[in-house]
Formats: sequence, structure tokens, C-alpha cells
Amino acid sequence: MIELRTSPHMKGALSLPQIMRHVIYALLPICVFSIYQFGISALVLMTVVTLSCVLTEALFNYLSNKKNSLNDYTAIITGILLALTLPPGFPLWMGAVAGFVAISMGKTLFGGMGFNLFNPALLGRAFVQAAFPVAITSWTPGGMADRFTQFIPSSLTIPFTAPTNTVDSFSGATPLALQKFEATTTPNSDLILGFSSGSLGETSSLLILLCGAYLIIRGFMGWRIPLSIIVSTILISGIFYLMDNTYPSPLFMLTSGGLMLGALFMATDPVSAPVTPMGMWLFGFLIAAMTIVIRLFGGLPEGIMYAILFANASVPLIEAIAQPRKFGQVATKKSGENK
Amino acid sequence: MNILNLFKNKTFSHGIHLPDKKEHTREQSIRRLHFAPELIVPLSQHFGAPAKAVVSPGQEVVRGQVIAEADGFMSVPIHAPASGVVKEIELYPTAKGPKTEAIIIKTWPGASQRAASFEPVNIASLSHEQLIQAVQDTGMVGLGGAGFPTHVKLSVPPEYSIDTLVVNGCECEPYLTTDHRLMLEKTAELLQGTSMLMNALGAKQAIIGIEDNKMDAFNAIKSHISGFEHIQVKAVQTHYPQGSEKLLIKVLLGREVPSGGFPYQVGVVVQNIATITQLGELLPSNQGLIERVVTVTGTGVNKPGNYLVPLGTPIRFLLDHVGFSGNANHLILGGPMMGSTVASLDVPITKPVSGLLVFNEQSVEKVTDEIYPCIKCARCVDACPMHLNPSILGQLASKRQYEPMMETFNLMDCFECGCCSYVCPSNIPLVQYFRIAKSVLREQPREEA
Amino acid sequence: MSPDSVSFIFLNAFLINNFVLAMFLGLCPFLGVSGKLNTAWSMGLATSFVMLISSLSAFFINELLVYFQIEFLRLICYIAVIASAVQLVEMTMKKFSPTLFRALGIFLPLITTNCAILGLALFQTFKEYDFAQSLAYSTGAGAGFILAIVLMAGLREKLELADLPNTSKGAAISLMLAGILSLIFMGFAGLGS
Amino acid sequence: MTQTVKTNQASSMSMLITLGGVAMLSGLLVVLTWQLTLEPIRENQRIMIEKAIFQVIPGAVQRQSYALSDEGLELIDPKVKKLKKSEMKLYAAYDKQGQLKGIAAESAAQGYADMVRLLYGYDPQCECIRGFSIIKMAETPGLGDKILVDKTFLANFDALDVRLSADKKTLQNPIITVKHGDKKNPWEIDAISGATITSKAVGKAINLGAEKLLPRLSAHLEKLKLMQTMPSTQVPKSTKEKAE
Amino acid sequence: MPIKEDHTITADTFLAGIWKENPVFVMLLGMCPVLAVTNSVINALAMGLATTFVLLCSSTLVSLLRNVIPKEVRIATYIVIIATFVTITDYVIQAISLELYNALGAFIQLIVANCMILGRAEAYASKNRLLKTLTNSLGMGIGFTIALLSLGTVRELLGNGSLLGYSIFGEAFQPWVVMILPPGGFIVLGAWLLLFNWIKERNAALTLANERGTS
Amino acid sequence: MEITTESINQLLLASFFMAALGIVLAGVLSIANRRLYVYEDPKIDEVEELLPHANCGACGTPGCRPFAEALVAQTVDPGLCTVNSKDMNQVIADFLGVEVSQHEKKVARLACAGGNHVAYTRANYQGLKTCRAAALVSGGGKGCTWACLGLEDCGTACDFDAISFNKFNLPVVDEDLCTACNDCVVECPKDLFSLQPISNKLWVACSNKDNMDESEAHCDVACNACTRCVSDAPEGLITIQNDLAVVDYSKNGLASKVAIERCPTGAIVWKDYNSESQRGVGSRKIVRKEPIARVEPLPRV
Ligand SMILES: Cc1cc2nc3c(=O)[nH]c(=O)nc-3n(C[C@H](O)[C@H](O)[C@H](O)COP(=O)(O)O)c2cc1C
Ligand SMILES: Cc1cc2nc3c(=O)[nH]c(=O)nc-3n(C[C@H](O)[C@H](O)[C@H](O)COP(=O)(O)O)c2cc1C
Ligand SMILES: Cc1cc2nc3c(=O)[nH]c(=O)nc-3n(C[C@H](O)[C@H](O)[C@H](O)COP(=O)(O)O)c2cc1C
Ligand SMILES: Cc1cc2nc3c(=O)[nH]c(=O)nc-3n(C[C@H](O)[C@H](O)[C@H](O)CO)c2cc1C
Ligand code: SF4
Ligand code: SF4
Ligand code: SF4
Ligand code: SF4
Ligand code: FES
Repeated sequence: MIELRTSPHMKGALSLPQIMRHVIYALLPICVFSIYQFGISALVLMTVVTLSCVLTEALFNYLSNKKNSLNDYTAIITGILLALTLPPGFPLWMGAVAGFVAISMGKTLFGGMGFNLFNPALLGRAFVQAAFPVAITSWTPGGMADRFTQFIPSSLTIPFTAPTNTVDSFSGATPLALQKFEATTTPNSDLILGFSSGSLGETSSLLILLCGAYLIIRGFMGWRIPLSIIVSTILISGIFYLMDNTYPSPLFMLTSGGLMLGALFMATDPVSAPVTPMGMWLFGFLIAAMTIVIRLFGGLPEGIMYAILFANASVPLIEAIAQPRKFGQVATKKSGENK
Repeated sequence: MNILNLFKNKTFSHGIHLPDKKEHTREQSIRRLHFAPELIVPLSQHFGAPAKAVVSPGQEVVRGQVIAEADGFMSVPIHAPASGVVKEIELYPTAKGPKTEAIIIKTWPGASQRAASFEPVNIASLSHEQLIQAVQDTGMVGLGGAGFPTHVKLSVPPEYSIDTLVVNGCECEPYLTTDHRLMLEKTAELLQGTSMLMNALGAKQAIIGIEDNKMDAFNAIKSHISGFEHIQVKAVQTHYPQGSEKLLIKVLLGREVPSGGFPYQVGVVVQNIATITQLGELLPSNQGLIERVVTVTGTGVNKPGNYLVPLGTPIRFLLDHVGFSGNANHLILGGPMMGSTVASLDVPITKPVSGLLVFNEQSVEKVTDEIYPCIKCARCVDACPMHLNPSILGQLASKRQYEPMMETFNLMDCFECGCCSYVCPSNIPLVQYFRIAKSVLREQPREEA
Repeated sequence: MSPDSVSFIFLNAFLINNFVLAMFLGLCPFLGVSGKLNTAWSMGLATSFVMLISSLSAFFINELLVYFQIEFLRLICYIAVIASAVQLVEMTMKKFSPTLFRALGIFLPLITTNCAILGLALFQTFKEYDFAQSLAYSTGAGAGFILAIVLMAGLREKLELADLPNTSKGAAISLMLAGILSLIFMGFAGLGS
Repeated sequence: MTQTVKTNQASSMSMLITLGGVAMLSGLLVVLTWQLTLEPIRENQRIMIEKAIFQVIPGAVQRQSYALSDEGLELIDPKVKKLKKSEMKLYAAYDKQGQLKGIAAESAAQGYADMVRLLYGYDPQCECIRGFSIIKMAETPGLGDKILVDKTFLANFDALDVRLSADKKTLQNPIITVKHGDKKNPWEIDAISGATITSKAVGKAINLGAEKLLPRLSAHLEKLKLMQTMPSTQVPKSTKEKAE
Repeated sequence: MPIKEDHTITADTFLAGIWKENPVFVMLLGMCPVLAVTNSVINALAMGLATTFVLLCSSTLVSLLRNVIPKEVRIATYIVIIATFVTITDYVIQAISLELYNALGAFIQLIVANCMILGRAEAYASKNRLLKTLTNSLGMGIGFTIALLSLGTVRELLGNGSLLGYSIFGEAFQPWVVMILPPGGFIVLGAWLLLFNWIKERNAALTLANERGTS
Repeated sequence: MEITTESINQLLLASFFMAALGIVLAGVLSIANRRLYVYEDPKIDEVEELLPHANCGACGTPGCRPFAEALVAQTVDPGLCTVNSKDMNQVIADFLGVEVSQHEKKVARLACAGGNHVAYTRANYQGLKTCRAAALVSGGGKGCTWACLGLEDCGTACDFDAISFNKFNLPVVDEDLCTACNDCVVECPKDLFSLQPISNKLWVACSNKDNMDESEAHCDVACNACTRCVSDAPEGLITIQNDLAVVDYSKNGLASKVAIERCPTGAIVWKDYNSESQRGVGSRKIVRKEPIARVEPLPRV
């Protein structure tokens, strides 16, 4: 029988699962580097968090009789990205809690994929950061000799108990904490290549940049938000640096902490970002500005997570003022002249 | 957005790049299709009031004879596409859906087709009003797709003056090659029609805009153009929907037609290649529009090509002629981006139809893929040539919040080009949503009144 | 930044210890009137205006009470005076600026019984703020209220386009949203220390 | 509140009477309650303050309140007297024999979440801080509130050096908080790792208080050596004070 | 109302406040104290009792005076009455325990602005006889207290590992600090509401299925 | 506690202060009251309380509040509210001291019987599952261009759950629940619904304007304009317009079942309130009991 369809009768090649699949591909090198640096603890933490996300998604699908939504791969992305923002020795059970919260409170609550107002991975992290502030600020240095044979002790903490024998967290202080609390600067080369301590996936800015560039070039991800964040960061921290060079340099700002990971993989989560070009520029600027304010004047060494979440919350307001200028909007004057 | 665009021909911002798929018919010169045993001539083939039939069942008609006359200014007459006898005037299905009145003509066998004789007119001697009347008498409507009566377009409100006639040779939709062939084969008529219309409009110049995937047509016109001082051809980048008049004007002249307004407001009239070529042929000889070139292509036909089809030919006949492979089940009148599917093979070819695409099972792209929620990826926002926000429009439409769509998000500026649906990775049928919304919104004032 | 400085007091009430999201004040209007961005904005404006008024009246009433050494009547006097002050404002507004009244006036009676207003007055007294500090405190609190309610309203408006599961419809989602916002505002902690 | 009213509006008089009457009634009730609860509340407050004072000054069992101002040191009854802006309140604490054991005063600094308000105990003998107790704070439980329980952190206050400089105008070494494990000098506070900010707030508060208090106090120390008593009755009636 | 006043007291008069019209879970009134002081069970209990006390006293007075108070000064009078009892409560709590008083902070005084109490005064006490008002207010107060407790229990248990100050999970338990922080308040209440919604949904689905099954 | 002059003084001071405050505030309020005096009939609130708050507009006013105002002004009568129960309307009438007039109940009725067991589909519509969308795509695929598409727009529009769909995808109106709010009439893109007084029992359940063969080619129950009903019914009650039988309800009194008996397709029916419509004995039997298979459109998103 003849089929009746509505135009257009052609379809672009990109599909949602395909985009998501490629995001996972782009994350893999970062995961591999992280495992290289932090050893089996990293591998197991990533597995546990991702599994927790996927199982939570499946559980809620089951509870609400929804059709299977695992095949869009977003739960896996959430899991991987969430894991990449956690410190290497983070107790596994807390990782599982983070995954559960990310999917349940960050996603299912709002109706699932596409409707979440906040970046689920970051919401999961924000929750565990508030719930277990000590564990999430205990950093383990990378490159330890026995990392492939032994777990970081705190990883294996028994569920619902506190990690007991934390490694002296000082040896693993992040570049940002060192900068903020000790006024010690980490060499730029370490920051760029990733030989510093920090969350699983945030250490190597260069690698993150390359993986993000792959997504942008293949058209799986927009370029405005990352660019806006990077440019705004350079500008704002540049101004501070020029005023008083005890403030960290723009390069340090850019390459330390989670800024790169946030700019390329988390602020770009399409669902929780604005859709309009102008909105994206504002969004990026807001993230950069808030990150720098928290880093320089706040109580915490790092601010990118809160900055992105705050920007997520502001998206409706941003979009209210940043709708695109429709075609033919100003031309009315011209026609007047023509009369 | 692409940096490479800097080195290419000019284009507008946003829009999309489509595979052009024109290779099957590009090289096929126009062939004449013979007459179907029965022609179905709907009285409404154009934008505006339907024509009024002036023949009655049983009456014999001669090819080219007026069989329905214009019902007011916003209407055009209809001419008999073939000699024969009027069988009936009854409701008949059309591509749009609702049945409309159509004159059914039983044609005489091909050999005895005889044309009504016409006296040539001297265009130059006509006054402006007479010229408009003459254009209306040809029954000419926009052949580019909208079917807007050409003479109405030519009667520009007196407060505006036209300086430029833009000839739309973009043919930006994939698969279609009618305009391309016409430019190659009827270059002289095209240029003649252009200068005629320039005179009619009092335009100082005319620009023929051609997408740069048709450089042979560009060169052909270039080589004929010497006699016509004020006509220029310009190549524009192949970029969908370059052929939309607002965007073409923007690219060629840098003028932006105001939202909700018409090209004449910025001193421009846009006509399609086919319209002008036909007019160039018909007007001097005082004839009516009775046939048009249609691209028939797609995976479902054996002999794709460009056919000169008498208006009113049922699709079934056309398909039989070009040989259509059995399981073709997807027929589109027009291009793949904006054309509409037909529900029945009895639907006739009418004036605005520029193509018939026939596909067999699922060979058209997988449109029925699973629909995901909008992920706000902004691809549609970057694609929309009208700079709307299809993402939010789509979300509002899915919640049936039509008023804000119109009031806050300019729904009415959407010309349904389909770019947004094309790029949406979530497969959201955005354009369909917008059509529903527009149809609801259009009904509303009527209800309140 | 000195904790007593006017700018820190403002920042503190605005972000760090946001009245709604960290101090739990004014939740009823925050949850009740945050359905639409436009109304939320008006409500926010009206509330911060009333905050200013009540902070001022509380400041002077307190001087009076201290003078008579009857501070124990503070609560009663505050609430009664604030309530009437608001009503007076409402009346004046209606008489002299009907447009302003239409935009803000309808919210005024609602705001009287809102604990952010009373809380502001009480806290500024407990903290022994002087006039300038009270002013900074009340504007900061007002700005913080506007920020919170406008963010909330934007999010809730956006949620109207989401396929909310039935379970999370209604007040539950609003509270979770407030929780998330509050979680986010924790990022401001320690600012300026 | 009263947009919709019945046609039969109440007379203004009845409104005045009702509201006035109810208000008067409530004034009466409140004043009675206040008078009835005054004593127990004062007692509660006294117990609380003394608990804090004795905690920060080891060995103390009695105390006396003073107001320190440019005019000098004045014995006060803290329950009655309102301090002026220029006056600082301090508590002198004594052992059973009435020998001065130390001096306690309040101070505050911005912590992680909000102000950290604390009472610190100064020992004039060793010119050092002997301890502190928190009056009010909102630091993160489990993190910021480690300052109350962390043994190494509390060890900082066994004898935190607040020696005055030669000219008795400032501290010789301002108290600073250093990162965990870096303490080298007796005037440094070894921070709790993970709660550096709160630790710093404690240091800042003590430094702030000591800087303000000690230089002014040094002239009057002698006066405090022995416990004094109020010239009037131990616990004067508030109303009497007011009559002055 | 054209419909006659109804003076009969039914079980529902009392029970309404506890479940069907629970001020917190259903009517979302007086949210500020609910969230602010429920970081421990004892605070929650104290707040619940204090609010109930104020509610009872003020409803009594309002109900008694209901025919005397002119409509125009109604709200002002109610506020003054409520504020009186709140002040009294405030001082009594100070006299009982300063620690408790400090923990509850200004929220005792903010009971004045608790919309629930004014709402009850306006909607119920001013229209009904004393006994009925008292019954209803008691129900409301208990409902309010139950809600506070249900929040306080979860928050203290998870956030501190204890109940009423007694350690439940033992030393090694890792407290979920967020629960006693502001976000925890919102989230726990939200979670309770989600749970109730879910149960309601499921019951509705079950009854529907049953009806389908039988018919 | 001892009673001293101080405590008495304090007592007096506090009481007077409060009394003064109370009086000042009451004064302010009473002035405010004078200024803000706006008369609004309290009856309006009370009547509104008694209305169902459906704001459906079936009564002809924009919503329940305006209706209440109109009721109090006695410009309309309570019976116009079709959502409220009769008893409740009586309560309102008693309260206002007026009579409830008897308005004849109207219900929505569908001028189509072409379920997908009798009406043929010539093309598969694949797109959003809404009638309006389908109607925009070449009319939606049913052979008869006037036919009900069965994609449930009317059911979604009805706020009262009065419309359900039978297994042949045809809307069925529960006439008890229908309040004649007009929503479905407005919603249907094929304009198949209209509001009919329940005394209009003779009903043409077809909208096909094709002539004889053409109409029967697409639907087994189409009106094929055979004119039998016209001749069987009293003069002028039924006419054929555009190849479709039309009942002139101004002559409704003449209607009887006779008109339907010889209808060959059963397009004209007899519809009693709350019961299935009856087809004439002469109409052809509908043999098919299962819907003709069709491809499901996309889900209604
Ligand atoms: C309601 C309406 C009125 C129009 N009026 C004019 C007109 O007065 N002058 C004119 O040049 N074109 C007029 N147009 C034609 C449009 O400008 C345009 O050429 C036509 O709709 C076909 O364009 P399209 O194929 O891009 O849709 C009108 C079109 C519509 C729909
Ligand atoms: C999205 C879109 C694409 C269009 N593409 C073409 C095209 O490729 N070629 C063309 O001649 N007209 C195209 N049109 C129609 C033109 O806008 C315009 O109506 C036409 O050129 C006017 O000429 P006509 O009246 O002679 O048809 C398009 C319209 C739209 C809305
Ligand atoms: C939820 C949360 C609560 C925190 N609470 C405190 C706190 O109460 N006191 C504090 O000093 N830092 C607090 N912090 C700050 C971090 O622990 C900060 O990294 C730390 O104080 C500085 O690191 P360091 O002490 O290891 O150098 C908190 C952080 C988070 C995320
Ligand atoms: C470029 C890109 C970035 C993404 N970043 C995130 C992320 O930071 N966190 C996350 O949970 N999901 C991320 N996703 C996956 C997906 O968008 C996300 O799970 C949705 O928010 C779920 O509705 C990303 C997807 C893409 C395409
Ligand atoms: S169909 Fe409309 S909204 Fe979509 S891209 Fe085209 S103009 Fe924009
Ligand atoms: S392209 Fe589709 S998924 Fe992306 S924003 Fe637009 S509508 Fe949403
Ligand atoms: S009656 Fe109309 S709206 Fe209802 S299902 Fe049929 S076509 Fe759709
Ligand atoms: S929508 Fe139609 S069926 Fe439903 S109540 Fe209104 S008129 Fe009746
Ligand atoms: S209880 Fe705080 S505003 Fe209602």
C-alpha cells in the first residue's frame, strides 16, 4: 500500500545513539590514561560507577514500565563522566551511591533522557561531595609503583562505613589546592600532560582537548560552549593576572583542575545547555566567570562543577534573553525607506 | 559556519548541505509525454480562488481552449490540456487531500490532437494593465512550487517600486532537474521572458541566480546573455534552501525581506525559471499554460527523466509510461524536502508540480526511526535558515502550547523547509508539528469571530 | 573582606547564606509562586521591596523598644508593624501608581505572612546591625530571594515541556529542584573568607 | 487583606477597641511570662557561659565579668549591663582560692559556611592561649567541626604563644594557621587537613581577639589578680539597675 | 455559606490534619520550620510540640473571640494573638533548655509567620465552635509533628548515624553529611512526597487493574 | 517571684504600649479600609463555590466565575451549567431564589460510521498519531476523504472523558458524560462532530459527498444518495444535498423510524439517548468483525 509520510522525506545521517556512541569513544582514551596513571583502582571505580548508573536506569525503567532506554547509551556516558570526576581512591560504595543519585535524581526524576535540567553526572558528584566531603577531597598521587597490583586502600571501604586508612592526603594534593592553600605552583608541563594528582579524568588537559576536538570536528558536539569557556577563562584570569601576578596565570587556570574536562565534556552536555548561539556564549562566560570567582575567592579550591550546575540552572533565564534574531526582523526599516 | 565557505560562492547563514541526487536525470533532455486517455483538470491548481468551469459534460474541447475562467483577480483561467470531450465535472482527489472539483476530459487519440489557433500579440505595445491581463489570461502561476498567480505578483502595490527581478534558478531540492534542463534547452525563451517581465515590472536589472552545481546551465546562459544588457547571472553556493526567495534575495542583493512581508517590499520580485521560460513562450503567442516539465525519478522508476507532461495527467498514467517497478509505495509530488506524498495514483499532475519521486519500500531514508526526546543539541537551531528556534518550538508543540509558539517564537515565519527535521538526531518530526500548530492557529481567529 | 563590611553582609545574604536556599526562609512563596517566570519576577520584586520596608521599620521599632526596655515585645511589635506597613504601602501604591500596583500589589498581602520578612527583621536585630548594615542585609536578602525564585521559576517553566513521570509531578519535583539549587548554592560557601 | 467587605462595615470604634484590647491583653500575657521566666533563663545563661569559660581556662572554678574600655577596666554584671560599642567584655577566671587562672573573651571570624564565634582563654602567666570553645558556628559536620575533637589540632592550644612585643602595642608574632604538618613555632596553628578553612578561621579569630584585647589589657592585669566582688548585691534586680 | 454550619465532631475532624489534609505533606504549609529544624529528631519534636501548643492556644482564643472580632481587623488581631503565644513559647523554651533554644534558632519566633497557624485561624477557628476547633487543631498539630519527625528521623539517621542522639550504626558509620545540610532538608521532604506519589500511583493502577479484571 | 513596684511598672508600660500600638494599627487599618472599599457581592463567591470549577465554557460564559457573576445578576439561569448535577443546580437556584429552566440536553454526535472494518484505507499514514497531522498529509489515507481518521484528537480534547474509541477506531460518545462543551467539535479536523439536542433522533451518520458508486467504493456504510429515505420520510424532512442525505430538524416532530428502514447501507440511523444507534432492517449486514489491518502511526508524542 502507498505510504503517506510528511516532508521532509530525507533524513540527515546523524542519529542520537550514534552521537552518544562517539562520545563514549572519545572518552575512552581519557579512561585509558586514567587507568595508566592510577591503576586498577581507577578501572574498578569506573566500572562500578558506570554499572551503578546503568542498573539504576534499568531499575527505574522497570518500575515505571517504560521501554528500555539503555540503548541510547546516555547512562553509560553519565557513568563514565561521573567516574572521571571522582578522586582515584574514592570508596567504591560511595561511587555506587553517586551513580544512583546521578541517574535517579539527575535524570529519571525529570522524565529521563532529554528532560534533565542539570548535568546528571555533575549532580551525582555534587551530591556525594556534600555527603562525603572528606572522602572526595582525599587525593591520591598518580603513578604509584604498585598501582597495577594494589588497590588504593580507601577504595575498598566497606559500604556505609567511613574510609579508615586514608593515605596522607597531602602527598596527593591537587594543583589547585596546592595553589590555593600552599601557594605552590605546579609546572605547566605536568598540567598539560597530566602528571599531577586530581580526579581520574581531569589530569591531562592535552588529551582532553584532543578527544574533545575529535567530537567537534566530527560534528558530534558544538564548538561554541568550549570555546566560550576557554576564551572567557583566559580573559578573566588574564585580567586578574595582569593586575596582580600572585594570582595564577591564565594557562594555569585553564589546565588545572577539571576546567578542561568540564568545558569539553560536561558543559557541552546538550540537554542541560542552551540551544541558541548567543545563549551558548553567555553560558560559557557564566561558567568561566563563576569558576574563577570560586577558585580565587571561594572556600573551595575548585569551582567548575558548581559553576556548570549553576549555569544549568540559569539556562531558562539565559534563553529568555538570548533567542536568535529571526530572519527579516530589522528589515522593516528598509522597506520604509523604499516607500 | 564552515571556514571553507569563505572560499566558495556566496550563501546565506544556516541551512544545510544535502546530497543532490540529481545524477539520474541531469543529463536527460526533456521528452514529451503523450496524452493519457483521461485527463483530470482540477479547478483549483493555484493559490487563490478556484477557477469557474465554463464547459459542461459532453462538450468537446480543443487543446488550449479556456475551459474554466478566473474567478476574480486572485485566480487564473484554466486551459484544456488536450482535445477531447468533457466527460464529467466531479469531485476528485488531489494531492492535498480534500477532494475538489475537476473537469474530466476524455482525450482524442494522440494523432488528432489539434491546437486552438492563437493570434500572436505584440507585447511591447501593451499598456501595463493590458500586460497584467495578458499574463492572467495565460493561466500562469508560479511553477516553482507555491502556485501563486504570476499576474498578482506583477501587480506591485503602487507605493513600492521594483528595481530588480530575481530569476530563481537554484533548484535546491535534491533529485529535481526541471529548471536545470530548461535553462539548458530553453535559454533563449528564458532570457526573453526575463526581459519581458523586467519591462512589465519596470525593473532596472534582472539577476539569474544559479546554484553552483549547475555550472553548465550557468555557462549556457552566460553565452547567450550578450544581447541583454541588464541581465546578469550569478552563481550561488549549493546550499539548501537556497531557492527560497527570501534567502536568494539576501544572497544576491543583501536585502532582508521583512518578517511576514513580501519581496516587493524590498524592491524585488522573484520568479522561478520555469515560470519565466513558459511565460516567454506563451505570452507572445497568446497561449495558455497546458503542460509543464516534471522530473520523474527515484528508485521506483525504470526510466527516470524530465518529461513535458500535459496538465491533468494522472500519476498512474505517468508511472505506466516511465515503467515503475512493482513495489513502489512511496510517491512524492515535488522535491524530497518539501513535497507531499500522494494517497492515490488517481491524483493528477497540476501546475505547481515540478517533480514526481517514486521510491520502493524503505529506499527513502529511514524516517520512521525511533523518536527520542529532544536533547537540545541545537542542530536545528543552527540549521534553520529563518533563524528560528525549532527546538523550543518542537517542545511546545508536543505539549500543544500553540500560542507561545506564535507569539514568542515566531512560528509563522517558518516556511517548512524541513532543515530542522532533516538534521534532528532524535528524529523528531518538527515540521509536522509546526504544520499542525499552524493549522490550529489559523483556525482560531475564525472560531472566535 | 571583613565580615562586618557592608559588601560582605550583602554578599552573604545574597549568595553564601541565601535566605531561601540556605536559611530556609520564605519557602511558601518560593514554592507557591514560582510556576511562571513573570509572576515569580514580580513576586521577587515585591518581596524584596517589602523586605526593605520591614527592615527599616524593624530597625526603628527596635530603637523604640530598647529605649523603653521592653524588648520582649519585639516579636509582636515587629509582626504587627510590618503587617500594617505593608498594607499602607499597598494602599499608597494603589492610589499613586496603579500600574505598579497591578504588577506588584496583588502579591503584597501574601508576603506579610512570609517568614523571610520577619526573619530578616529578627536576624538583623540579633546580629546587632547598624543602619547601613541593615540596609545591606535587607537588599542582599531581597536580591537573594529574587535570584532563587527566578531560577526556580525558569526551571519549572522549562519542566512544563518535559515528560515528567506522574510520580514526580506536583510539589515533589519543586522540592527536589529546591534541593538541587540548594546543593548548587553550597558552591558559594566560603566566598570572600 | 480586606478587599472584600460586607456592606455592613464595622464601625471604626469597634475595630479600635478590639485590636487595642487584644493587643493590651497580649502585652500583659507576654510581660507576665517574661517576668516569670526571667530567673530560670538567667540561670541557664550563667551556667552556659561558665561552662565555656572553665573549659577554656583549665583549673578555673569561679569567674567575674569585666568591661574593658579606654577609660579602664570596670566590673560588670553581664546580665544587666548593656555594653557600649567601645567596650569589650572579658571574663576573669579564678581557682578556688580566688587566684587568677586566666582571662576569657569572645571573638569571631568567617569560616567555611558562616561566622565561627568562639571564646578563647588567655593565660597571663605563660602569655599564651590555653584553649577555645565554640559559641556558634555552622561548619560542615564531620569536617569543619573536627576542630572540636581533633587531638592534634587541640594540641595547638596547650600553649599557643601570644607574647606581646616590646612596646606592648601588638603581638610579637601574629598567630597564623599553617598547613597540616608544617608547625614550627609556638605561635603557629597546625591546620586540620580537609578543614583548613575552619582551622584558619579559628586562628584568625584568636589573632583578631588577642591583637585587640591583650595590648589594652596589659596595663590592668594587676587589678585582676585577685577576685573582686560586686560592690552591690551579687545578683542585683534588673529594675534597680534601670533606675540608675 | 448558604449551607448550615455543622457542629458535629467526627473522627475526621481530628484525622484530617494527620493524613488527608496533612499540613506539610499535602498542603505544603509552614515549610520553613519544617525544613530548617529537622536536622535532628529532638529539634523536630520540640518544634512540633511548640507549634502545636501555639496552634491550640491561638485557635482557642480565635474561636472564642470569633464573633467579636470585626472582619476588617481580623488578620491583624490573629497575628497579634499568635505572636503572643509564640513569645510565650519562646521564653518557656529558653527557660527549659538553652541548648535546645540555640538549636532551634530563630525558628521558634518564626512560628508567627507559619502560614499553617494563620490559615487554621482564618479558615477553621473563625468559623467553628471551640471544641471542634480544638479537635481539628490538635489533629493538625499532630500531623505537623509527625511530618517533622518523619523528616527529622531520616535526616538524623543518615546524616549523623544516630537517633535522639544515640548512635545507631556504630562508630564506623560514614554519616551522609548532606542530610543535615540545607539541601538534605529539601531532598528528604521531596523524597517523602515522591514515595507517597508513587504509592498513590501504584494503588490507582492496581484498583484500575482490579476493576478491569472483574468487569 | 516577688511582686515589686518595678515589675508592676513594667507590666503597665508593656500593656499600654501594646494597647497604643493596637489602636494605632487599627486606626491605620480602618483608614485603609475606607480607601480600599470595593463592593463585591459576597453571593458571587458563594455561588462559585457551588459550581463545578470545570471552567469548560459549556454554559456560554468564559468560565465558572463569570457564570457565577451572571447568575447572581440573574441574567442567566442555573440550568445552563451542564457539568453540575441537577440537584446541585437546584441548590443554586434555591439559593438565588430562581427557577431552573429545563434546557434540553445536547450531546456531541459523529457524522461518520466508517470504522476501519467498513471504511477502506487506500494509503498507510505514517507520522504523528493525530488526526490533524494525518489530515494534512494528503487527507490521511482513508479512501473516503470525509471519514473519521480515528487517531483520537477528539478523545484527547474532551476534558470529561466522554469519548472513547471502539475497536474499529471510531469515537464513541458517552452521552451521560458529555457536557456539550464543544471541544471535540472544534478539534476534529474533518469537522465530523456537532452538538445535537437528544431529541434529534434521526441521524445521518455519514458525511460522504461522493456520488453513488464512488462513495460505496470506499465505505460500506456510506450514504450513496439513493433517495429512499427522502421518499419514505414525511415531505421535506429529509433532502439530498451534495449527494448526501440531510435531515431538516426544524421538522423534527415528523421524524420516525420509518425513514431508516430501507436505507441500503445503514447510513441513516435512529439514535436514542444513551443507546446504540439502530440501523434499518433493509440495510446490508456488516460482516467484518475485525478491523482491517493498518500500520500503526508513530506514538502521540
Ligand atoms: C497571502 C499571500 C499574498 C501574497 N501577496 C503577494 C503580493 O502582493 N505580491 C507579490 O509579489 N507576492 C505576493 N505573494 C507571493 C509570495 O511572495 C511568494 O512569492 C509566493 O508565496 C510563493 O513563494 P514561495 O514559493 O517561496 O512560497 C503572496 C503570497 C501569499 C501567500
Ligand atoms: C524552502 C524553500 C525552497 C525553495 N526552493 C526553490 C527552488 O529551489 N527553486 C525555485 O524556483 N523556487 C524555490 N522556492 C520557491 C521560491 O521561494 C519562490 O516562491 C519562487 O521562486 C517564486 O517563483 P514562482 O512564483 O515563479 O514559482 C522555494 C521556497 C521555499 C520556501
Ligand atoms: C560539602 C563541603 C563541606 C565543606 N566543609 C568544610 C568545612 O566545614 N570546613 C573547612 O575548612 N572546609 C570545608 N570544605 C572545604 C574542603 O574540604 C576544602 O577542600 C578544604 O578545606 C581545603 O583542603 P585541605 O584542608 O585539605 O587543604 C568543605 C567542602 C565541601 C565540599
Ligand atoms: C557532547 C556531550 C556531552 C555530554 N556530557 C554529559 C555529561 O557531562 N554528563 C552526563 O551525565 N551526560 C552527558 N552526556 C550524555 C547525555 O547528554 C546525558 O546523559 C543527558 O543529559 C541525559 O539526558 C553528554 C552527551 C554529549 C553528546
Ligand atoms: S522548517 Fe521552519 S523551523 Fe524548521 S528549519 Fe525550516 S524554517 Fe526553520
Ligand atoms: S535537532 Fe532535534 S534534538 Fe536537536 S535540538 Fe533540535 S529538536 Fe532537539
Ligand atoms: S472524529 Fe475527528 S478528531 Fe475524532 S478521531 Fe475522527 S477524525 Fe479524529
Ligand atoms: S469534548 Fe465533545 S464529547 Fe467531550 S464533553 Fe465536550 S462536547 Fe461532549
Ligand atoms: S513558613 Fe516560611 S514562608 Fe511560609
